[in-house]
Amino acid sequence: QTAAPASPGSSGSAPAGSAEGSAESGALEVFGAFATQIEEPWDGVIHAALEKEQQAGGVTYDFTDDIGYAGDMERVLGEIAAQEQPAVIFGDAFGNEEAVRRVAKDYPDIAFIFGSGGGPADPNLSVFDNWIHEPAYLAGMLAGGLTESDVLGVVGGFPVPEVNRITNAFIAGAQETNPEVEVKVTFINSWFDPAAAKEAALAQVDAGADVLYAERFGVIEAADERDLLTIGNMSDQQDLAPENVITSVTWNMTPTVEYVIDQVQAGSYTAQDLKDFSMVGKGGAALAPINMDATGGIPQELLDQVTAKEGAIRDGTFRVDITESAPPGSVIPPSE
Amino acid sequence: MRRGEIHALLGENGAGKTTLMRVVYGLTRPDSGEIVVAGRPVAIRSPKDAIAAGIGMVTQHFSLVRPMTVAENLALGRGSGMRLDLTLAAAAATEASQRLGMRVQPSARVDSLSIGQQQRVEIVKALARDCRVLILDEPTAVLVPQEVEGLFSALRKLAAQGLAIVFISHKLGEVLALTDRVTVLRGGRVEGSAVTAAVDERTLAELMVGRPVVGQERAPAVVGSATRDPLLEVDSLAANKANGLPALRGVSFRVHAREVLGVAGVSGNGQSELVEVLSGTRPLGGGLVKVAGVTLRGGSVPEVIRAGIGRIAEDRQASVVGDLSVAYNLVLERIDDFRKGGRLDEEAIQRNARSLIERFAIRATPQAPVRTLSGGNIQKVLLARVLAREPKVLIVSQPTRGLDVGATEYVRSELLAARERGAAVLLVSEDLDELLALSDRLIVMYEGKVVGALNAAGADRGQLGLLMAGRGSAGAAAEQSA
Amino acid sequence: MVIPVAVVITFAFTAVFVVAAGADPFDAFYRFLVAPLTSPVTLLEVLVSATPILFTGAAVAIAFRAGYYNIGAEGQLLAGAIAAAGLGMVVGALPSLVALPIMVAGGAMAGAAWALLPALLRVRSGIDEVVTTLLLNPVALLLVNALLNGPWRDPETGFPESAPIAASAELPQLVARSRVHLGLVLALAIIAVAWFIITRTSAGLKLRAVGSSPRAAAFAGLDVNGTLLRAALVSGAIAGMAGVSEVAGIQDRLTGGLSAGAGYTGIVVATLGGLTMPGVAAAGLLLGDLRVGAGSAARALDIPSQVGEIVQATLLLVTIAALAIISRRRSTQAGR
Amino acid sequence: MIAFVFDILTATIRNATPLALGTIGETYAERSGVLNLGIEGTMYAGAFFGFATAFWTGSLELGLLAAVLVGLVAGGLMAFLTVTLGANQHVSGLGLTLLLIGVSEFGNRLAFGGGQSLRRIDPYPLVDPLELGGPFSQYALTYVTFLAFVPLAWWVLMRTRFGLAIRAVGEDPEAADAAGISVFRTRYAALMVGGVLMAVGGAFFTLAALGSFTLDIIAGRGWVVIALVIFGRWGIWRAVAGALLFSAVYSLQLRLRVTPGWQDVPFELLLALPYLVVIAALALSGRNVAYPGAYLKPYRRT
Ligand SMILES: Nc1ncnc2c1ncn2[C@@H]1O[C@H](COP(=O)(O)OP(=O)(O)OP(=O)(O)O)[C@@H](O)[C@H]1O
Ligand SMILES: Nc1ncnc2c1ncn2[C@@H]1O[C@H](COP(=O)(O)OP(=O)(O)OP(=O)(O)O)[C@@H](O)[C@H]1O
Ligand SMILES: [Mg+2]
Ligand SMILES: [Mg+2]
Repeated sequence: QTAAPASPGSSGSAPAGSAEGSAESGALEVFGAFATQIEEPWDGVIHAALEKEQQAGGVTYDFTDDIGYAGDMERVLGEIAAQEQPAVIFGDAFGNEEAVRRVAKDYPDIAFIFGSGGGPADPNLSVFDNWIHEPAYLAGMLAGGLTESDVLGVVGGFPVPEVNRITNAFIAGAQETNPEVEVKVTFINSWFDPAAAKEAALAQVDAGADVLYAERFGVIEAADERDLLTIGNMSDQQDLAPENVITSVTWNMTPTVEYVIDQVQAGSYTAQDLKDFSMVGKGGAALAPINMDATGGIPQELLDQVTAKEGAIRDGTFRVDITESAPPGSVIPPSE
Repeated sequence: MRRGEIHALLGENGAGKTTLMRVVYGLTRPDSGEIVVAGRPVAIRSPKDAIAAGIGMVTQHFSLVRPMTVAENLALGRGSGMRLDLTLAAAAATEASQRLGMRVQPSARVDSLSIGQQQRVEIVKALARDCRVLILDEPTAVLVPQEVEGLFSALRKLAAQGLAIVFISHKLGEVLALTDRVTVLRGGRVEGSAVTAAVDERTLAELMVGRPVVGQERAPAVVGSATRDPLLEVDSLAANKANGLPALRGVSFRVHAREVLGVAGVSGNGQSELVEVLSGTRPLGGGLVKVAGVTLRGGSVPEVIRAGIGRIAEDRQASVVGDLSVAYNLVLERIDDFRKGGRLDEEAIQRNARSLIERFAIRATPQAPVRTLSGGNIQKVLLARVLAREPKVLIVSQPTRGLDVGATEYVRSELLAARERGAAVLLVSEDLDELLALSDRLIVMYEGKVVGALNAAGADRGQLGLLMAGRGSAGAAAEQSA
Repeated sequence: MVIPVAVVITFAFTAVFVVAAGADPFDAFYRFLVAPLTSPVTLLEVLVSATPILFTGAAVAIAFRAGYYNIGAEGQLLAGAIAAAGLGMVVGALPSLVALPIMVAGGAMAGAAWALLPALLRVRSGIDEVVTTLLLNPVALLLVNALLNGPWRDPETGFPESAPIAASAELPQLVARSRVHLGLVLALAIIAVAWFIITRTSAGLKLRAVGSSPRAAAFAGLDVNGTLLRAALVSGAIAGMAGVSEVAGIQDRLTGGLSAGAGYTGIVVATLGGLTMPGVAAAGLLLGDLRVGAGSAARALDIPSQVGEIVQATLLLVTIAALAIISRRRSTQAGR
Repeated sequence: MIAFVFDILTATIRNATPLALGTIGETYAERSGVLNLGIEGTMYAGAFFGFATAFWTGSLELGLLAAVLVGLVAGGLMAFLTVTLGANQHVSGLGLTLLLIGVSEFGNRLAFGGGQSLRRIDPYPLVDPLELGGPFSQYALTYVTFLAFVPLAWWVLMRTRFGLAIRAVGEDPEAADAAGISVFRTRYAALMVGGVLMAVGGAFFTLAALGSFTLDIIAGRGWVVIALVIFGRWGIWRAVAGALLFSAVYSLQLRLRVTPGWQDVPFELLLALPYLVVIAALALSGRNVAYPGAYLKPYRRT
């Protein structure tokens, strides 16, 4: 609720984040500040993109993870800003929204790029989110077309907007290819706990589901065990069960990262909503290559339908609805 | 110690009897010295070594795992291989109990047994391991007279079989009756050793204490006290045991000012429950209790204390908070009297402690945690706590169990002094000598009823024994006068 | 005395991890333990970190002291947090001087209410409180989640957090440009009052008697069940205030992650402090120091955050071992 | 309906497996007089090191062996702290949990680089030796747990000299010592055996149920076990019955949540059911739990 601590010695020093500052040292300093450990898929995507950027050259990348939600974000972020003085800080603000905004305000010369449900804040806080509802819709189309029982299952962590909108998009996509389809949705109330996710998936299978959307770890394992089709999330997860994973709904932070770094290097950075860079149009979201070896194969007709829809999304002729309310445990097809 | 000898180890509380025997049994590490068994020095580092050397010990507070059966206790630390052979253990128990001449039930859980039976289990346990030396630490302190007789004959039998037995007791009469030789400890040193037949009670007592010992002086019973108003009236009292079965069935008696009423009986016949009801720790199952004319509702300690009852319970350890200081324990029953505004009046508490420590000759500082005190001093703390309030009625249970001669003498004199000051004293004890020495009148309890009442002066032990065993009747006159 | 020795031993044990992670162990330890105490900014942050565990440590110590094993401080904290958020959203019209006492009282009552069922089951029916208090912790968290996913979801972000509490319901900061808030004073005041009550009043003497020997206490006429009940409820109330402190002092709203196990850490604080109030204060500050140190050491040394956890855990174990050895030596010396 | 019941039964047995292993492990520890709050960490470390070993060696059996070793080390460490040093059991256990989770996560980071993609092995498959299907289709480890470990654990505890010694040192170490039992050695053994069972319970997740390791994989199940052991009053069968009860309600609520008609019930309430049912069962089953006599007390000869 108050200003972030600024270490006394640092306030007078030149902002390292300015374009000139980094030009001297040769590489732009980028920092990652993550609430969870980087093994968590969401922050893992951001981390992976930043690592890739470092390997490509041009930036140096360092990170701190597992900061948590219990009030440490403000201190840690403040220390990073004051002591490391990076040009850019990436991270996620969910659950730490105010803390991030307060620190960002205190260090106007550093670009803060944070995952957030709120808007950007001048002069330096930009926001992004994983807008992967479009590939989720396509995945739903596939699932709806492939199910034989007309029952699908989705297992998610918490009913937060990010998860709700991909779930709702998945349901909408499934309903497009299969008006009869029923979708079972279970939230396991945890970001991890793969054992719970697997059991939730098995409960859905017991209730008739035969294609599963794995928002969380654990679901693909259930599909593998019961030899059912499944759809991965966040990254391409086909290697986890090569015969069962049809495709994955993937998020890619590289477009966002590259755009921001270009701007900062050019000295033209401003606070903005980076939403578009996480969508299909700019390559920030995609359906992973469809696995033609998946058990039972995939009908060409269905493939064509999906490909056509993907094209429509790309050229803007089709917009996937964004619905952020939590879906119920069973979405039943509207009677008549 | 010789084969077939029963050897008494005597000494005041804290003389080191238990410590010495714990060293012999491997429970305490000696700083120096040597233990020789059958001519060979043995290194005893743990009870395992002692057992291997043929030493068995029955500790003061038994070493039995209470929630387990007798057979399981016997099997503990015995046998070989994986399997737990309880039938073998049961057979060993039966065999050893035959040697002892006393029955034990191998399948019974230890905590369902009486103290006397538990002691038998301890002895059987030692015998079943073929011990050649058997140490018994105050075995009679917890037994009723009949049980003591039984134990003695069993011990004589074992000695005849060639066992060497160490017998620790504070009761000089027992030592004289049972043992062949005596060793007296004082302050951790051997004060002397003698053939039992060559000494008498007085010499032993003086050897132990290091000074002459005097007996109790008791004022004669107040003539006609029975005609005065009684301080404690108990009418048709009923109460249940913890398991819901009746423990007291219509107990009636009165205790007057300046009177000690002794309650005799074999343990388990309702005396404990009687004491608990009168102490406020057990609900009244029926009947009437009046203190100085005021009727009690029962089942509440504060009510009982307010009515003017002072209580010395059988279980000393459960009456004090070991972690708290002597000073705090001395005010535990009336903490709220020692307040100054919102806070404890520490000064008054310390003052109270210092004066009581002096008056009752407690060997401790006010700050010492009570758990560091010896049994005798804990008993003095309890006496001080209760007597400081000058209660009208005193409920006392087994007041001298486990205490040495000096401490016993002291506690008894304090009880008599309370009587002199006009208190009514109800004394429950399993020690007949104590009952006869202190009481004006006696009642005998059997199966939750008062089966007899008699004047203590001139009471016949034989008759008492019969009454305690539930046979015979006595004292119609005394009963009426009560 | 204990702490320096424990530090040296911990150092020896954990140096291998620090070296494995590629850092200089001496530097690492300086940063873990000493560095947070060297600047005013981080020193204040130590106090911020210590605040919730000072509350829960005191709560647990009081209950344990009475012989009531309250393992449920976590759930009670969350109950207090719920109350604080609920009240904080409606007291906006009131001045702080009125609003804050309402918040604190409400949180304390909610914590006590969450502690009530196990306490009643214990004194009325002899049902073990360890099981009941422990199992109610996840239930409390589920209640928080149910509120945040349901009626209290922040309408603005849609994220499962409550709307912010009113400004007048926020605990004021104590030092300009730091996050130290009135909750710290409240925690220390409670520790002081608890110390006074336990050591200086008749109620405290009764509590100690009941805690160390319930049989003797009952024999002396003390109200054992009443004392247990009161201790359990006071413990719950103090843990509830920890929830108020975090909501009104740090988060300004109810969030699912606001505790980070402060209720469980309270057990460590209480036992490490020997169940005494000065001990609780010292242990709480030590753990606060470690938390701040671990957070910045990992980043400054560029080692994974888990190394910080390993060092913290080892230090804890070594300290408790050292305390055990010392108390044993003391008792054998006393015996001679 | 029959199918529904069978599904729940199948899931109940499956989900109860790690809980059952944990409860018998914890029962051994507590019967010997030591509350082992290190269980959550021991299960976690068993899950991680079991997985990592299986991943590197390609052998599930070696993975299991690694979990066994982890259990021995964790139990031994707990014993060193609480038995040899006599340190406070609450803090020792909680500290051990923190330490083992930290070491496992550090190992995970070092070994697998903290990437977002998961490593997976081929886990133990479901088996159905009697070919009866339904509830009989279970992991081999589940079969072994319920048909071998549980009865064996009961037999060892109640019918062998070792078990008698464990119960005796937990009930009355002085008496056990006087009977010639080494209290230290017995407690070490009980804690190490218990640690093995806990760690194998953790490895069940990575080696059988999932074939992969992720953070927070135990997710508080160790704490549930602590409650279940007391719920079971330190009896093997009763503790396992507690695990089955918890698991049955857990499996039931997962199915209710995707049953049409139940969507109006907040799912958080259904998630809370297993905890509430255990509390209710305890409240109904009666009073006055008799803790092992030497619970939480270190032993020293005086
Ligand atoms: N572990 C110990 N630490 C300190 N002092 C001890 C310890 N054990 C015994 N003592 C002390 O040693 C002395 C001898 O105690 P011991 O128990 O052997 O006496 P005792 O002769 O058996 O007395 P009693 O007749 O009361 O049983 C006592 O003063 C006692 O307080
Ligand atoms: N193989 C078995 N299958 C089913 N029941 C058994 C088996 N072996 C023993 N039992 C019974 O199960 C009952 C419960 O055993 P349990 O493990 O709960 O005892 P316990 O609780 O450990 O013992 P205690 O009551 O001393 O604590 C015992 O009475 C025993 O007779
Ligand atoms: Mg003694
Ligand atoms: Mg003695």
